[in-house]
Amino acid sequence: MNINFNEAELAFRDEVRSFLSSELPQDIAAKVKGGKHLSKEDHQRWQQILSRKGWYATHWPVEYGGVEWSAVQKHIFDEETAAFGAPRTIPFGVNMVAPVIIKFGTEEQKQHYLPRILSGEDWWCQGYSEPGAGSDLASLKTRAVRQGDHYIVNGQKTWTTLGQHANWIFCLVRTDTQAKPQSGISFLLIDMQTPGITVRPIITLDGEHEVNEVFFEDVKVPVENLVGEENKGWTYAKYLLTYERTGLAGIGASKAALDRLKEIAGKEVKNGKPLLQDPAFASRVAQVEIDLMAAEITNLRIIAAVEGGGVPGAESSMLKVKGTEIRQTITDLMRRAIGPYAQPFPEAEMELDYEGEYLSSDYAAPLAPHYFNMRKLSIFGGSNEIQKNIVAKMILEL
Amino acid sequence: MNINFNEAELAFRDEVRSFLSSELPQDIAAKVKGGKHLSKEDHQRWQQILSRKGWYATHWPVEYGGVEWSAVQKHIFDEETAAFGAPRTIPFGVNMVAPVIIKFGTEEQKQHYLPRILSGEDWWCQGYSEPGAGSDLASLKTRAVRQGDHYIVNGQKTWTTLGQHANWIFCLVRTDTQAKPQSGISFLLIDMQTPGITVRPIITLDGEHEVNEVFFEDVKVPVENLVGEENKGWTYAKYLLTYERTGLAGIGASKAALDRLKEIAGKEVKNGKPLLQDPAFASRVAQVEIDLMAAEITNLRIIAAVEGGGVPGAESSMLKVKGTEIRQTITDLMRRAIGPYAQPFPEAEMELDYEGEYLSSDYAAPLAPHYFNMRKLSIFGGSNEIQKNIVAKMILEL
Amino acid sequence: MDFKLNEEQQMLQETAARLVRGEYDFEKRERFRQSDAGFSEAFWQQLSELGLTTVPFDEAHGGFGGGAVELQLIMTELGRGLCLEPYLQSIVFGGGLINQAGNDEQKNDLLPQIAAGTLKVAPALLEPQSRYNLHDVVTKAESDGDGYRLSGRKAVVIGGHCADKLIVSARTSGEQRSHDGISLFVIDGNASGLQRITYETIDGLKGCDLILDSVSVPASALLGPVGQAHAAIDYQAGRAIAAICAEAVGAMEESVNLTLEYLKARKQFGVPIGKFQVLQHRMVDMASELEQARSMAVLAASVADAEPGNRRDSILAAAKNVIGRAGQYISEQSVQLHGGIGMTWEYSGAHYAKRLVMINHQLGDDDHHLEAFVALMKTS
Amino acid sequence: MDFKLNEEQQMLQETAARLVRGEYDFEKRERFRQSDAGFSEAFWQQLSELGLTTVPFDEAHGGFGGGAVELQLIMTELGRGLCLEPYLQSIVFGGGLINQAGNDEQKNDLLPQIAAGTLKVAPALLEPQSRYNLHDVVTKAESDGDGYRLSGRKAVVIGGHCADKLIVSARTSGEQRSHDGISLFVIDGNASGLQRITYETIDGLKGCDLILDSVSVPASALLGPVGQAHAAIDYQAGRAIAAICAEAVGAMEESVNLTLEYLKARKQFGVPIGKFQVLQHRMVDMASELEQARSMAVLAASVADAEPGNRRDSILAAAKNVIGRAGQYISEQSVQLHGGIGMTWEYSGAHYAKRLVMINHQLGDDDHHLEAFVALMKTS
Repeated sequence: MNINFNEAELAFRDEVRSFLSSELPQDIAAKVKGGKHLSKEDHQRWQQILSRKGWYATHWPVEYGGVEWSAVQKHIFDEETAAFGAPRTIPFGVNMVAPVIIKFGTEEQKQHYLPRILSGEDWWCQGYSEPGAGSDLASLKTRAVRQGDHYIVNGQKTWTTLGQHANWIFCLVRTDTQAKPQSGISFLLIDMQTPGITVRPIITLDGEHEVNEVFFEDVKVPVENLVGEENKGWTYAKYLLTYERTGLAGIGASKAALDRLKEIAGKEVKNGKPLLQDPAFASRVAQVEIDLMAAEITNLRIIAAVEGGGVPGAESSMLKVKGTEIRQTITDLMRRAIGPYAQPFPEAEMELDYEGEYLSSDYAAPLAPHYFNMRKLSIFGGSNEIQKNIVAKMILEL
Repeated sequence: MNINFNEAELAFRDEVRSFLSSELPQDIAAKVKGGKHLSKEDHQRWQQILSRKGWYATHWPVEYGGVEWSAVQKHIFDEETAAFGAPRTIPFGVNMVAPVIIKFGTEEQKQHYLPRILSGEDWWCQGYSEPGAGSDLASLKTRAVRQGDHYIVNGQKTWTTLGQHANWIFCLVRTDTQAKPQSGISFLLIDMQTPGITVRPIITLDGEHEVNEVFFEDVKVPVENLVGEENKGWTYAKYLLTYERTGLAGIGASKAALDRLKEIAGKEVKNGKPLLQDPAFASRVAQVEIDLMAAEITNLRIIAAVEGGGVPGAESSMLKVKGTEIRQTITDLMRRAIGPYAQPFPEAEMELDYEGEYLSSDYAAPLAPHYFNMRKLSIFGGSNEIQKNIVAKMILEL
Repeated sequence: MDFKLNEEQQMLQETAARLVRGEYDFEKRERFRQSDAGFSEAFWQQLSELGLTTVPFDEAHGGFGGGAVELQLIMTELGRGLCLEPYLQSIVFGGGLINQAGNDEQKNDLLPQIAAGTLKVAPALLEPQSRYNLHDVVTKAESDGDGYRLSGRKAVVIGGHCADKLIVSARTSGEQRSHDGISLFVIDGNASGLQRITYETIDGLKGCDLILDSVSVPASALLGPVGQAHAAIDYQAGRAIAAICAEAVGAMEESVNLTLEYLKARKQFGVPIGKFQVLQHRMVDMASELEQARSMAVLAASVADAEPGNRRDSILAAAKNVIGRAGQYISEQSVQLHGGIGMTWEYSGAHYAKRLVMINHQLGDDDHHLEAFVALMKTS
Repeated sequence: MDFKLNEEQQMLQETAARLVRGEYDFEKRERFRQSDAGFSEAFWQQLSELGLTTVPFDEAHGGFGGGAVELQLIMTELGRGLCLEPYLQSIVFGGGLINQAGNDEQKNDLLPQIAAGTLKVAPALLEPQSRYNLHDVVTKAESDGDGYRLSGRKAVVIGGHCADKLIVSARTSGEQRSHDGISLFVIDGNASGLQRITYETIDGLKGCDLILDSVSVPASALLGPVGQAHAAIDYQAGRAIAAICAEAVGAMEESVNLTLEYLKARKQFGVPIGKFQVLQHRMVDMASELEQARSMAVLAASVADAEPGNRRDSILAAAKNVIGRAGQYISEQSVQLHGGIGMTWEYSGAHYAKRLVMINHQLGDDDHHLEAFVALMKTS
């Protein structure tokens, strides 16, 4: 047992670090660290840098343009990109639809879609949730009716993250209304330019436009856009659910956020001294740092188990809950750190190109909105209550 | 609106205080405050003092020897007795079986039992819980079969508090096995001296003998010991459940315990200074003091509502949860306060007549056992989970 | 001991409740918020016409002669409506400062106008470095002939954007965090050298930072004895704390109700989600925190007008601590129990969630007040 | 990065596990507890026969040459069995002090006996006023001819009741809480002037306070350089912390398992109580705290033998903080989920509950270690 990185792992970390030092655009890193808005172009610019290096599709087999990294290497890559302030990878194309296509798609689908994901030509979004089906996906209602060579799709999807940037959407649709709820669902790839699709922004409580509603009205989708077999979509969705589980806890992001918190609390002043020297505030920071330390080791233990051939199971659910609680605590402390200045909402300061004077400091403006935004962590991607249900059932067998 | 006590209430408080100053035996108060063992005789001595004053049966109608106090007066009495270190009233006779007898009993039963409760001649205990029926009383199994002028009782009761001192027990027994679970239950008064009854101590994790198992083997109980109608016991038990609800939160006891905590933390030393001046410990004490302050006002609001003719409903359940959490937090802090000395378990120091040297201080020995003992607060009398079920159903209508 | 309202109080509560119910639904609030003023002048006028703006003032100053309990009733209704008007700043806190510290001339001049709603004032007491500490003051007021010249910056003046006059604390002597040497000045909103940096707040209010660049004021602008303003600031901050606690309770009640309704209406896995025990117990915990908050709002109101001293200070600190924690808990859980919908701008519940957290950033958060409570606690 | 045990470690773990499983059920533990020694001499001998007592010592001293990971494996199994033997005190902490601070003669004399289990030692470092602060020492050691004379009181010496020798810290110079001036002495249990006040602990262990009334010891009793013992005490306390963390994890695993089994077996309202969602989630929270604790026990073991310094100190403080909190949470919830039965002496679960809380009172509780972590945290 040696829980430190071995030499090969350390060498890989150095390689990642030197790549990030030289290739990660400074302007993008500054925005990420400052919690500022990222444009579609920022994301694409960084994606193309990664693609050129061959480090974009870290979860794909090599034959399709992926890299053969161990779980530990993936972990190191995630940690370091977070620490350097790289934009998070938007997962819908590269980490969600692609694995499904690779596993269940036709050769034509692979040939067509995968290169376009690698190149950044396609921006994918996810069409799972519906107004009446959040955690309970089995009750979804969007219908796809076969008519000759097409499906005719009608219905509505919601919480579609960054759907405003997307030109493709992968959807779970109901193709059999007679079957049991989970059996009549299919997995469909839909071009967002198809007539009948409308994207409507959802503005969240922090004033952000990050999620959308997507409406389908008699949308014609070629049958060749079906992935795998009709009515087997639930199986593919479940595959994806286990597939995307490592990294759910966001340990790397939390570590970066904790550093930021300490930086801020070192600059903020209380009674003439840095807030970070206030015993009560320092204790709260220390407690979350300790909890994060433990969660990081738990994450490494899960990764090591995957490395050893295991499949990350419901342990990830447990860690997802803990990880999101930690992240939310950090955002709570950041908001608290700036005291009365948590109230002002100078939206301009959050923009890409803000060059004016800052109301109080260059870091204050995004902190309260960010705190509210991060409430989503315990809701989306399977709420923490659902995660606990999973653990109770799968691990504890209750 | 004036949330302070009015003049009459203040005068009553003074009367109570002066009574307690002169009549509460000092040796008993010292034991209560020090968390030492109380003997049966201690309880009885204090009860008789109260009885002589006419202040024992505070929940009874005057005609049976009670006093006509308002809800506020009862509250003041509870607060003051707790503050002075009077033993808590053992409720099973005076506050549990007596109200049922008064409400549903025959004239003979009233004439026979009530005076004996007032005088202290009878010590009652409660026979509700069974090994298979804790929170789920409806599933109780102790059987009473009518044979001529008697019931023959067979079965087992458990968690019988201070049953070792009792000469009478009131029981819920099943008299109809065919009926729906709640409909076949009767309310029976049983003389503990009857052949066939065995009391077996249950030692709790703190080493205390406070609760017992009571076994019934062909115990003959005269039919005149039935209260009210056969198979209506569930109704009477429910009546009692609403009846005994004020004071469940133990605010007065928590206030006394908080004073004690501050006294102890003022004496304990950390790095050469009183522990109570340690910012972290002081904050924890302050937080529970604040929560207690709020709970006290909530209690007063409920009392005022009762005063105004309302019935304390599920609000008491909510306050019971909060009140027990507060009390448990206080006992946690007391245990923490004494640091490494929480470990030694010098049982002799907890005895009535200990006159030896104390290992560390005269207050340390009972604190850890007390902490463990107080875990019962969130379990007995309807676990906190059950209380929340009640609130969800009764108030929130979920 | 009596928690009941008298007839007058009941009428006052009903008046406020009816007005808010009638004039302040969520869509209207969004319109008010987006207006230049950031609130409804018409609603402000109705508050005035119904006499609600006169409540805390003496009859001599055109007031109703009410106390903290009356303010509590009004603030709770304003909280329930998430109202945007600067009632707390102008009527409670600003008016209170003038009433306590002002001389007869100032009171006779200003209070009737404030009570009538025709003059709005806002206290400008915080500074960029002060956090919630009201005696951490570096803004300077230097004697200048008959008057004073003020320079410095005041931070996060909620309602300051629309105030006709600002009540500014400035140091006339003493060290940065000394209680002594702080003075109050009533400054015209359009005084020369005074700049307002106006902004919205995340919870939809408006406010500003004030930059004072050698702002000259006459001696008559001084409110109360020179260098001795701390007592009035501290006392009136206490009244404002009691009032904002009541506002928070109104917002919490609405937030709890919205969440409860949602649990009953929203179905998942074929049943209302309120059938899931974990969500039921969470809802019970929210209701329980609300009860604690209610109790502390009542207690705070009962001491807000009392003699200054340890007991009043302790209770007000305790109240704001409980309200801060309860507000954040209810806010977070209301969002969590709603799921995604609870995070959308177009859903009113999200705005209650934001207001409840932001109330913790006004007049001191729960950490600040826990520390204050500890400082007042007998520790030996 | 590799969390797997090597073959030797697996065998060690299996040996310890098999021994505890075979020799230590709850009824036996109760018998051992009630014996005079308060533990099983026979079991102690088996630990020795199987070489488990030799694990941390060098081969030169009759040891196995194992490190913190090996100790972790053994301590976890001892924790799982709620074992009462003074392994932590004699083998880990006491032996460690001698190994680090002792001269060759002392090591050659004492370590082989300790490793063989034939000599038991116990560190006596705390004092009535010290709480968990190991450098708060007022017990005095004064030069007395060739040797020293010790007077004072050492507090809560777990395992001290049966120790053949006690390793006592005493002040040879310096102020009460100075790091400098603390010396260690190896004192015979039957030294004249040494009195042991023996007691059981609430969780079933035994220990004593030591009263030293002019206890004379020769110069050879001094362990390490005079006045410089703090470093060794601090370092070895760290090793003991890593070991007790592992013990706690064993006890937590058992406590969680017992509770889970109970939830599946116990029926109420006609169904196993484990079907109630609130109890399911509580159980998940317990399992989750256990995972955090496991992780920190692993991390603590990985640094326990490392160079002294900030990183080691921080991690060990963090580990004990997590274990303290997780232990209390699991203890309290296991009692709560069991209901009444969880509070009875005759149920083994109650004793796990007590041990878990009391581990927080050994070697510093979570508050103590949070403070220690803060002190080590870069705050500017």
